[in-house]
Amino acid sequence: MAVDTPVDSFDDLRDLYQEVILDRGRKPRYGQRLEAFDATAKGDNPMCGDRVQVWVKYAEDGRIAATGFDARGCAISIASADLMAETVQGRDKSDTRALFAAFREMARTGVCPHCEAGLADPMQKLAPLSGVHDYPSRVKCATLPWHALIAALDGTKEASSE
Amino acid sequence: MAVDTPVDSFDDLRDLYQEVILDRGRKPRYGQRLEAFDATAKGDNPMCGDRVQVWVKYAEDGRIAATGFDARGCAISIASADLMAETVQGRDKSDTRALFAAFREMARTGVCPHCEAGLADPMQKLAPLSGVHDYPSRVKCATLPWHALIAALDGTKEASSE
Amino acid sequence: MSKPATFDVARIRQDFPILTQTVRGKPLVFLDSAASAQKPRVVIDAMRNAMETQYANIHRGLHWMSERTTEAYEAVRDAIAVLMNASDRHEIVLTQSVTGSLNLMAHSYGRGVLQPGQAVVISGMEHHSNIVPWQMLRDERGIELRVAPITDAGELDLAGFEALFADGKVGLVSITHMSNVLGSVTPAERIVQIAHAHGAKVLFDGSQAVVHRRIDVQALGCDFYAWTGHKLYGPTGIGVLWGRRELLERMPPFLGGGDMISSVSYEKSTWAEVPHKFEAGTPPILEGIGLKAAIDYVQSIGYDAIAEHERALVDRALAKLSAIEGVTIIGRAQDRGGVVSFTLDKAHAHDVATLLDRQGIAVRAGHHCAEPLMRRLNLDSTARASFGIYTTLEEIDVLADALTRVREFFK
Amino acid sequence: MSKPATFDVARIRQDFPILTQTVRGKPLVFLDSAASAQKPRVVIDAMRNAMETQYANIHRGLHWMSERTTEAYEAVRDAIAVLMNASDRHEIVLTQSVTGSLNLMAHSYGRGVLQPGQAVVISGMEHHSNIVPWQMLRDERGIELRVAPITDAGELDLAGFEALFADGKVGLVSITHMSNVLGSVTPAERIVQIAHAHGAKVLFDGSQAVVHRRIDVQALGCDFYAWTGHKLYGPTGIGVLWGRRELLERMPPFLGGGDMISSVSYEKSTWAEVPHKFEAGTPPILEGIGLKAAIDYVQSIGYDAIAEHERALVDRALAKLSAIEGVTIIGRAQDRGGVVSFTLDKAHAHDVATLLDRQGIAVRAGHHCAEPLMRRLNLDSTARASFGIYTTLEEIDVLADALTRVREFFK
Ligand SMILES: Cc1ncc(COP(=O)(O)O)c(C=O)c1O
Ligand SMILES: Cc1ncc(COP(=O)(O)O)c(C=O)c1O
Repeated sequence: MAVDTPVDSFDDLRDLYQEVILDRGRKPRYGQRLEAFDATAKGDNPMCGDRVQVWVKYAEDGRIAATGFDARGCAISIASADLMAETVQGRDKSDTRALFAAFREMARTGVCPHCEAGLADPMQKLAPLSGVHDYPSRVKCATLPWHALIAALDGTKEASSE
Repeated sequence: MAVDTPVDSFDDLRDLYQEVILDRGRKPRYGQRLEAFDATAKGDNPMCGDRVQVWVKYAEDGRIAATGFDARGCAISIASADLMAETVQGRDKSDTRALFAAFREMARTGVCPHCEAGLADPMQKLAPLSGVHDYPSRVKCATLPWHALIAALDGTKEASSE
Repeated sequence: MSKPATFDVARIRQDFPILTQTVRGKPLVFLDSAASAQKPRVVIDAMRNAMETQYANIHRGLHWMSERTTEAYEAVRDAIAVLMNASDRHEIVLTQSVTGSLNLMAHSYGRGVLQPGQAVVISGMEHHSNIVPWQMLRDERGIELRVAPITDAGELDLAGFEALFADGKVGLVSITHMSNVLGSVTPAERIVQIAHAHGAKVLFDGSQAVVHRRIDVQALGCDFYAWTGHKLYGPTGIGVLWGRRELLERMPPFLGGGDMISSVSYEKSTWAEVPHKFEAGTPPILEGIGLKAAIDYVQSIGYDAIAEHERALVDRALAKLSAIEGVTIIGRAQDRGGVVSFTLDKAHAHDVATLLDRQGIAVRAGHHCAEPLMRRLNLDSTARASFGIYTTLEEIDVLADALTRVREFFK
Repeated sequence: MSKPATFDVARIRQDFPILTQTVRGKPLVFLDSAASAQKPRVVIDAMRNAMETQYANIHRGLHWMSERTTEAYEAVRDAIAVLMNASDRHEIVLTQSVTGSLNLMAHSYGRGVLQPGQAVVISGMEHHSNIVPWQMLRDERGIELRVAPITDAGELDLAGFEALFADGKVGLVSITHMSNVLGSVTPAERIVQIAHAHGAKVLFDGSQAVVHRRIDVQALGCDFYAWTGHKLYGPTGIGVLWGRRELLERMPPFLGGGDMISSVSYEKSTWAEVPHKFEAGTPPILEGIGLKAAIDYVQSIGYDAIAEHERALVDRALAKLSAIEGVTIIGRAQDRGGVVSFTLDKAHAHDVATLLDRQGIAVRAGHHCAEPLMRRLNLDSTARASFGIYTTLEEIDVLADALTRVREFFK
């Protein structure tokens, strides 16, 4: 029953679910609680039942040394949490906030014309998630782990999807 | 501004408000409380604020000897009360109920195909009110005094428009 | 009175398909807009179009139809926020009608925030929808109901109003911004000043006012403002309540159900953020889409033009009707909108309405859901002509001529 | 399975303009009718026609437009009475939605007739709209809330249900007639027998049931029955509550305002007769006119044909979906309507819904406003395909094929 094309019979499904999302959604690399951590927060999207907890460990200079998470939710939210954990490593709080702002714009609009040049690299990594902009109710799946992370950085205990 | 025609410049208004209605509405002949009465009841149409009280005096044989009323309302309701007082005179209770049933049908439909032949005379008198059938919300104005009369005959104190 | 170049009533009339109808063989002269306004084609088309091309239940759907319908529906919240100059779209609560909005206030603010022993102030010219919910609150919760007096001209008696606050018990003023019977516009800024000076919040019933003038809730300084969609050229089945966010957040929910919760368990449920906390069940989706189109339409004409046109209509109506023997105008407020009540000496208001209808003219007659006001005026009923953006000066003349005929007919 | 000669789904599909739409380049396969159904042309036309040719506010108007609109609106009450086999049109109360109907019951019957210390019974598979209002009643009035258990197959556990009545405290059962998640139809006659044997009244939430089978309230023997217009191919913004007249008459009004009063003075207001006592404010006029057209449309097709068509759809869906590796059907009730929930082993329901949407197929995913049921089933969410009279067997096949692709994609 699957359509038989030479290249990729799932081309039509891949505009949102790129390989990296499927992969990270299935086997996240950062999907665990940190043994030792400095901050943690939960995120909750009551509309769809997605839930995530994020743990953060800082380096001595205040930069993020490590991030781990535990998520219950769809592939998008888990992949997003995983890519987030990877891209925020080594960033300080204000850098991380700037990155979230850029990511959020991309998730909502599909592009990020105002992205600072300095963010080109991490944004490249996060780009596979840009397809959510076409599915407005899924945008929150992608941003929920970020809300939890920012809450952790702020010392707040809980975040809710916007 | 009034249209100038030789016959009646108010022809268009007269399909409902025939001369007899204007006349009875303005100067009802039975529009007073009876000095001596055997029964009385009030009628109330909360939707439009019409209110009426009816008094009845019976003859020795149980027929209606006299009817009087006090009404606050439109020309239709006052004219209807007045024509009612006139046509029920000399009728017994069951006659009066039959007349009301016939009148109500005429008020609602404009005709009374099922009217008993015996009612031809009083129905002729009440016929000027048949025009209300074209104005559904005014039907209650015409039937309200009858509801009050029937309530009085039944020994009930109050009637409400159906 | 000159009209702004942008206001062309003949062109506007073309936007309302119903206005070409005849009634009892005469062209329809619709002077009952204060009861409910007619709908422009853009509203009809927006609703039809939604049902034909883009419809599904909203908010929780992940599929295309649901996403698009959610966007189309939620756009009305933005349009309303702009219309009323609310600073935050989350302050716009959508209800079934203004009656729904006022009952929400009486339940949620009245039972949830006000305390027994406090008082609510209404005025002597309220619609039943702004009387009965407060009466029910009074009888159930021991919250006093006070009625601000009005003058014989039909204006709020400001001294009498202020006197009601002397004992410091008033927690809320719920008052009309424009009378649906007299046309009187109440002095909203003064009302707010007085109430706030005494620590009371202010809710306006703006069902009539929003049709006739620009509402700026921030400039008014009020706390809540409610109105109803079908009078602003929108569909039935949708009403609006604007409230300051911090007040809405303090209020408990009113109706329970889908969409207003954050999570539900048998032991305990938690509520969604405002405004959704107050919006239980499938919302008026098609109605929101229709109301959005109505607001866009009104905005495209502009309140300045609307107000100027109405002033001309009211001036003409007052002049023409007063000149007819036996006609008494009810309500002589200085500041007024497009509603004119009157009585005729020789005929009951119902007979007047029916005889005008016979000539194709739709006016309302009765107590206009304002019985206490009728009692204050020593009347059983009035006839009422009310105007919309599509009403013409010529229609006022037709009314005056027809009324003259009615008076002759009853002479 | 043979179809009655009168049921031609291809012809029916022509009555629904939206069904020719494409989504993301694919033909729309709309399998989300349980959330809200699409609208046939007769509904769209009835509403458009009212706005274009015959509209005014109703009940108190004496003029032609108002009289005709009143007739058109009130006709829906007769149509509903016939649809449900109610013996008296005055037993039909019109609300904003079934959520409005259930809240009316929780306020008016719950606070006005039930007494603290009594209990209300719901089931383990209710929609939030039939949970939250009773929770609010419980927390405010000390009326106990009891939950009847369901079996693993998703049927009402009748023994567990009956046990709840042992102490004689139950005053009201408010229970779904068909689950919006599992499709299970509850044994209504047995429920009524048991409840009545213990002196309790019964209210059915028939929002789903009325779409799928003929409801006869006299045969069921229940006391109240509620449903919502937009799921029966009608517009949003209108709901129904049927109740036995003597019970409705005992209940105090809920919302206060215009149209629900007999007379108003500041001291005391008196209420209109049922059903108007419960209908405050301008009613959903256009919505009533639309719902009337929807009911006529459903009646013209007939519930026998509808039920038979749906049985075929459900049978095919259960067979096809069960055959897909990794798919689990949630809910295996014997008696069921056109709603099928399922999960996929390798993918979250939201991902499933999005990937189906990508192929033009609209299904719902989530907790379906039934969180406690999800908890009972140990699930966070399901995907749900639900059917209307316009759903075809081919669309079920398209769903099955697409789901197979999704499963391969996630493998
Ligand atoms: C069983 C059931 N009850 C109640 C509701 C609530 O209906 P509405 O949102 O129209 O009030 C629904 C639908 O969402 C339902 O399926
Ligand atoms: C001033 C005022 N308040 C309230 C209402 C009630 O509006 P609705 O019937 O739409 O709830 C009306 C109109 O009837 C009104 O004019």
